[in-house]
Amino acid sequence: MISIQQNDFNVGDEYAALVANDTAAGAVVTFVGRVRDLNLAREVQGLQLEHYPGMTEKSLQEIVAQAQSRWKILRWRIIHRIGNLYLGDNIVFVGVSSAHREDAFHSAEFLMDYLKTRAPFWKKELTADGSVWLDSQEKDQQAMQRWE
Amino acid sequence: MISIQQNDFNVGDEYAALVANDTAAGAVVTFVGRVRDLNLAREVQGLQLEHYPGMTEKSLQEIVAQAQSRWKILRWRIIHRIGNLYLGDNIVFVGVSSAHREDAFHSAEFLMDYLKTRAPFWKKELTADGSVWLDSQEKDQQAMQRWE
Amino acid sequence: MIKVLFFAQLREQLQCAELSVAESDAQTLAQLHEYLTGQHPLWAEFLNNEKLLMAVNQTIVKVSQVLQSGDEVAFFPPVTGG
Amino acid sequence: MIKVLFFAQLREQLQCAELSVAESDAQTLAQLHEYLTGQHPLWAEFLNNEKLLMAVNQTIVKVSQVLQSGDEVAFFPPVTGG
Repeated sequence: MISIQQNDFNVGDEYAALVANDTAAGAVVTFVGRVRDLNLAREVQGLQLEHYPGMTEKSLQEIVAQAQSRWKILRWRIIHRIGNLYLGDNIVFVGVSSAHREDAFHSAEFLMDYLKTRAPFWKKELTADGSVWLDSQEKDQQAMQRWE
Repeated sequence: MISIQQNDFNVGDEYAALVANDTAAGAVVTFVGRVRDLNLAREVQGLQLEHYPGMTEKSLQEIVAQAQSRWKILRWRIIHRIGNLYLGDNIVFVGVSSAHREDAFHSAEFLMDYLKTRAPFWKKELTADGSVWLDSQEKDQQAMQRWE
Repeated sequence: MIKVLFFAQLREQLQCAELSVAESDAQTLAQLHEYLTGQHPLWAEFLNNEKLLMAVNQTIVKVSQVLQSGDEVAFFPPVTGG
Repeated sequence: MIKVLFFAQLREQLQCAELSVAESDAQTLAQLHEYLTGQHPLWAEFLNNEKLLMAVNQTIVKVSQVLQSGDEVAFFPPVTGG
């Protein structure tokens, strides 16, 4: 399930949902992305997260379908927050359960690499010097291209 | 911190400890291994987990030191349960926080690959036909060798 | 009509989030682009950014994409979520 | 004395978890191995398993390892945790 929401999420609850009544799930990987204090040497105070409603969900569904064609995934969950977020706030949750750890690790990393380069979200950083739109990073493109 | 224990762990609590008061942690990866119902086509009912006390902790500390020399890790946590475990029970928790997702994903996967091949734990599977010691798997050796 | 959306930094640069264009003025994405920069000369600087992405009906496409009435077109900078 | 430990399937096969050997009987790990199979002919089948791992003072070592009094030696099958 994909959720785009302003509200925070709870990692313990999301983990519980990924494995509830599923004794086939031998491996569960979760990733959480958070607002951190230093980005490219700027002191970040917070983020404003904009997205393209509708296309966000559609692009994430396509990314999940790709992951499912490459790895054996039992359950998955993507949550991306939007709006104003502050230092230490959770931004994104990706969770995958699988029989085997390789499938869980690789599909979770794939989902994040693709989300970072294909899903229409944009971050505006709030720093002491004002706000500035984040530039996309070459290393994210490279991370994504590993899977091609 | 490394814990070898009979008791279960709580993924939400472990996540909270990995990020508490740390605004540098932009990325957190957790892995949970669980007792699953089918292993190599045998119907598993549970596991008995034996370990080599003392060496277990020592070997895991060495594995963590290796990971820290390869990736920028902020905080890490390893929990491995021992004793009798049943279908759907948690077995192992590995959690890593880092500024960047590559470091968090790769160090967590490395820790698991090494744990699977280097840490002195042994599983005895309980099936309807009796109990049987698990054989080590070639694919785990191969997974470990990727990092060398 | 074709619905045109702008997001993030581009929305702020153009000072416009959404507008409509008659399909006769925009039979392809390339024509729509030309029409917009013709109507709004100040936008050219921003719309000519090679890094901009374009989506039609919420799928990223190339500039040769043919448009039809009812399409939803979006222009936006490279994404930075996650 | 040298403390010798056996784990998991090997412990069950030998029906022994722990024993002590005088250091004079085991100056290297190879000698200890020879001593054990000499004393317990029924163990040879299991101790000659090429896949067995050996640790001295909780670090995996090769069979050429020199031993001294007080060492803790362990023999065990390939690990299967996680």
